[in-house]
Amino acid sequence: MQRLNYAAPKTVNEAVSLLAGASGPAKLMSGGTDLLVQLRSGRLKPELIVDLKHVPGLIGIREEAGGFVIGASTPGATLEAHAGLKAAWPGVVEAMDLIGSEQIQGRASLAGNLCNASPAADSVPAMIAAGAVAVVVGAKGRREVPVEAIPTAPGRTSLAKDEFILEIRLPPRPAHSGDAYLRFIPRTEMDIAVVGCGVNVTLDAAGVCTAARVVLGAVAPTAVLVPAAAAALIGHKLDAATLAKLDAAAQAACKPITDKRGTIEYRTKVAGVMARRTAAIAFERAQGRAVKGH
Amino acid sequence: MPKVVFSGSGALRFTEGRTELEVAATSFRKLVRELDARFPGLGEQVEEGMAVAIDGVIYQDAYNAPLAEGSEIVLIPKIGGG
Amino acid sequence: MSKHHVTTTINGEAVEFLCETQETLLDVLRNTLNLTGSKEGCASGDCGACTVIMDGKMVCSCLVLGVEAEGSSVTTVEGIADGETLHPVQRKFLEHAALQCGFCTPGFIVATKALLDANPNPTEEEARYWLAGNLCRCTGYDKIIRAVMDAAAEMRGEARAA
Amino acid sequence: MNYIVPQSELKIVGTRPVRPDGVDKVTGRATFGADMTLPGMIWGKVKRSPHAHARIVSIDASKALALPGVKAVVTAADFPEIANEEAFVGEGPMNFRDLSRNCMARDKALYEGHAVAAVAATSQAIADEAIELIDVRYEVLPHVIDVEAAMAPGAPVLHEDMFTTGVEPKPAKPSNIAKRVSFTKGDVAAGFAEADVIVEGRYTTQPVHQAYIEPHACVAAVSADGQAQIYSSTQGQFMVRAYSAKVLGWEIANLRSYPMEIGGGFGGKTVVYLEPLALLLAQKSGRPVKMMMTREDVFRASGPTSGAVIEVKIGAKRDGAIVAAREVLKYQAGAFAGSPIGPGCMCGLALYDLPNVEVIGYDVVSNRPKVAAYRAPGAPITSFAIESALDELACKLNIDPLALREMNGARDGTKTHYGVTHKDIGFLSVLEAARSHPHYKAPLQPGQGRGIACGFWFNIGGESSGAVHVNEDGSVSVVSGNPDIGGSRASMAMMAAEVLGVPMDQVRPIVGDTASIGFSFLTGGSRVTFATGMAVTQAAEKVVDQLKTRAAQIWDIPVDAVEWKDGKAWPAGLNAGAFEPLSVAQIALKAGRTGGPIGSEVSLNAQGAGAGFGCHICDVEVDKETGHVKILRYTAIQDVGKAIHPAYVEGQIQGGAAQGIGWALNEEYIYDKNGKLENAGFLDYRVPVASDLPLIEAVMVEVPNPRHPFGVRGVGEVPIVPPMAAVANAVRSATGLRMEHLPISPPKLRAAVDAEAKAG
Repeated sequence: MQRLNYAAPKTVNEAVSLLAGASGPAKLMSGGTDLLVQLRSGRLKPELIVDLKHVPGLIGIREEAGGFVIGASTPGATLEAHAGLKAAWPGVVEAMDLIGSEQIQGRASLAGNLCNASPAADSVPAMIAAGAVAVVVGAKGRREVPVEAIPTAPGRTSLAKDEFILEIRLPPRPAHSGDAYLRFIPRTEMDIAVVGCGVNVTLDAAGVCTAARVVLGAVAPTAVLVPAAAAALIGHKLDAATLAKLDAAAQAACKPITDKRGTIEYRTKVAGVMARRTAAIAFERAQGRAVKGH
Repeated sequence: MPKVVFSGSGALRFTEGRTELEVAATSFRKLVRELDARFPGLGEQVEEGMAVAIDGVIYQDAYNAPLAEGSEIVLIPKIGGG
Repeated sequence: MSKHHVTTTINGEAVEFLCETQETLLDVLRNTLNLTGSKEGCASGDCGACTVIMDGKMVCSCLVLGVEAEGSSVTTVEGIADGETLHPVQRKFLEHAALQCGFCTPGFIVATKALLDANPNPTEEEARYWLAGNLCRCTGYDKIIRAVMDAAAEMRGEARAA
Repeated sequence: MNYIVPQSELKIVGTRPVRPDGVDKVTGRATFGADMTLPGMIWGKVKRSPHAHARIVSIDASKALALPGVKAVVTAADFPEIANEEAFVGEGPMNFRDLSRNCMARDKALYEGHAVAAVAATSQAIADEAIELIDVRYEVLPHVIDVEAAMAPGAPVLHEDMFTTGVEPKPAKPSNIAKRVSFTKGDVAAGFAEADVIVEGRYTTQPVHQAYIEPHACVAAVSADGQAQIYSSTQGQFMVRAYSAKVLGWEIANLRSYPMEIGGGFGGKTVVYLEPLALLLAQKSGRPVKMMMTREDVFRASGPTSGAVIEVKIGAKRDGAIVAAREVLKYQAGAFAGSPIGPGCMCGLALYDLPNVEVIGYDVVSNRPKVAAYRAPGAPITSFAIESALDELACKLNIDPLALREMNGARDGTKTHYGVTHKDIGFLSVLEAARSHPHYKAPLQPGQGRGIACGFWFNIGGESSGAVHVNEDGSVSVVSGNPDIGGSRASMAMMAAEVLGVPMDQVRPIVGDTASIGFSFLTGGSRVTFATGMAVTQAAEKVVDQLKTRAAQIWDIPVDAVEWKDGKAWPAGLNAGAFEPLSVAQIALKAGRTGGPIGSEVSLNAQGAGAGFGCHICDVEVDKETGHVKILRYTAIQDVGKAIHPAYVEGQIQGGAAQGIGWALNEEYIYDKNGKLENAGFLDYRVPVASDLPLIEAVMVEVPNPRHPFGVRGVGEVPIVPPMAAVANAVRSATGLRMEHLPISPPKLRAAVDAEAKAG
């Protein structure tokens, strides 16, 4: 019987050399909330599990140069409990918080959610909207990659065999800006997103949008940044006409599939609905009003 | 005499279209034997797959249930439950 | 590579065990340590019947590897009562008839304790969302929520709420 | 003895004590099936068919058997071939050939997940590996999933020997229609001819799983002399014994079946799946064997209840009086015959006084897991259709939906379409309670809607045993033969304590194994508090008689001069006041000298279970953009007879309502084009979570059942009958859309919104 090995490296170098030296397939583990399910179902049959949680810096949140640096394996519950992060990037924190139950929040992490590379991952559209950057380390050293460049297809990432994400960096928050994430699920909790939407906007003093990023989840093989949706917002207040254009742009960007969680038609329509509702929250927040997200 | 009512296809497929029958029987067991004599196979059908309502009260097993003059006996499918 | 030798603390007691990599903490608790109070309802993190508190965080023990327990501190349902004295959450579940079959109950007890440790004064809505990862098929959650709210009130030192 | 009349004198019945098994359940000590361990125990696992329909060409287990640690492999070849006939083993009719073939596929695999082999090995990991090493060759056959597709000419036939019963002449060709049943009353054509208004609809429901949180589990041990023990999570230890013995061809006396704590069943644990396999593996390996289903196994290979197509036509006069009803029901049975089509044909219209009725039902097999009982089997499906159609009728007639039901509702003396005349029923009391409930009058906001729907279930009695023993110190043991699935130990102890006049905590109730108590039909059909309660009550009465006799001996007075009151023997009549009263403990102390141990066991076949009726009121808010339905408020009113432990009666009502809400909104089996189940897990088989539901108000209307000493009616089935239509009717009220197809999932509701907008 093939024995499954486990290692819990204590340094980045140790982790990298374990990955580089692995003779068979190796899997990285942060919270393990996706990995263990996949192991049990037999979908994944690695020979080695590398538990990253003991690598210094992988767990924890720090403020740096006006932005935030979040250790790759930091559990969602720790993000939720960080008042500063929550105030600056409520959309990202809420998106992370939507993943699974409180029990899952005790384990699941931003990097794990990203590297699982599910098109429906909740935190990913919010991170992309936020302009988050993943700091990747590997045998060739360290590189910084926009989050949207990590997942390449369902279950696939752009990371090399010897690479892993060390931390996620969120940029400094400009004035009059705000973010939000909403998803649609059939129940109130515990489901995978049928459609997810992250919106991050900056307004001028008059409330007119000067910069925007709109990202949809679960409507394509990976989360999609929708420049046309951002263009619908930029230069406008959030009036009915702008919302209609945003809705149309979001729908136009969808390339969903029909599966057990939703149909092509349904996902497309709801993408427009989610874009409107998420943008409304982001605009409110950008104007300094605290709004409950989900 | 007690009156037997055949309401569903479970019994009606044995009774050649009869929907009611008066039977001189003083207990349910006697009635089943009488029915089987009149309509071969119905007795077994009642025993294996049917419950009975006597004057509105449902019996799953009613060998000993007494039948009164004028009792109304209805044969229905056996009932289980969750 | 032989089995992993793990040293950990469970319900306040130092514990050592051996496990294979693929054995979950739930497998170890149930099959190796005979702590069968934590239940397997799904093995995928969807039902919460295996909920334990690990280093202060509530987790599904079916989604933790046994080997990860090295050096950690784990509280299971067996560790919630103080000896013979039931925890207020346990007592309120009994008083409110907040269980029928009782299979999901250990997970709910642990999750409720974690909730009230983190938030002693939850609204009904907060309690419902916190417990959304614990499935109960018998009760419709009504009596569970009443028990949770009443336990919270008692633990805050308030009079019986409902 | 009848305890109903002096209600005010009841001291324990009707109160809410802590359940006797409660502390073990909140501390994690309660022992469920999977918690059982025996010395030397090894692990069994099942190999399951990946195909929906396939001929099994060959099974080669040699590689698995060669794997170190593998102790036994079994396939259908190890089980006796059982004739295709219904046998009667005290549990009602059961086709044991089908049961055997459902436990282990023989010749053909009939659904994805159908067991084809099982192994026992020294570790779970080795057993898993061995499963992979068993080489099964299949010839994949065309499959059919949906009920009408399975009925269509030319559909792949599952069983070459299935000829539809109930049609004349007998069909010449086999089909997937196992039987046709029908009921008629009056002249339905004439009835429709008189109608001023007719509503018609075609409704569909999807199979839903009981979704108990505890997967099936058991431990089996077999001695070399053939004596065997089976420990399992089941609704009936006697059922496990009888069914396993039959499937294995063993003698019942050689099998002792122990009921473990059961983690929910709802009807789904009224048959065997793993037990015969575990017993055979234990016999072959010589080791105790534990088997557990995974959650995926539970969805693929156990339960669910039928999905169905129901066509309804109802005609009424302008004033609301219904003059005719016609219903055609097509129920999925799964891979073997036996959907709950009988109750389906009876229950939907049983609530109403109707002059002309025709109901036709079909029991249809297809390549799905064989259905198992699920709370009021068959009734929720038919009532979804009927109660939705009645709502349509009320809309068309512009009559209050409750008034329509009040006008046509069954009362004592109403003759149902299946012939039975209702007696001692409480439907009108339930409707009255609904009308006077504040919920029914509460204002609604725009976008919100309110629906009502009603439900009926017969409830059953049946064979039960109960024993009451007075222990040496005067404490009392109560033994019943029914697994406690929702608090029945509490109600057994309460009834015994009430009769004995002793405090509840002096009575310890347990569930006996098959060698410790007389035969008892399984826990199901809402029968235990009624039937087993009757056995326990009678046993307690006999114990009271014995206690009086013993007191008479101690005092040396005639027994008819002894009275039993407040848990004590009192000298009465001429002797009144002559002696100090004797407590149970004082009498027990002298039991040896007065004739030996005091105790009684009663076995009976309880008849005359009183039918139950419910009416649910549901408020919803609909998000028309996403199709999401939020349940805002829910009230469930039910005639419960007499509530022994009201908190657990409320719990049954609330739990049933919650399951029904899940059935209404999100639960369904989803198959891919190859007949494989796509949502075999709690992630995508979406049962309600705590945040999906409001508090569910349970209103107990107590119309006592005169055929039970305390007036008990079964309560567990009725509450799952009304919710689907209550929710659908509320959605109709909120949106104007009639949702005829369950579940009312967001994509379906949004599509309906769009279709209506398009139609203008």
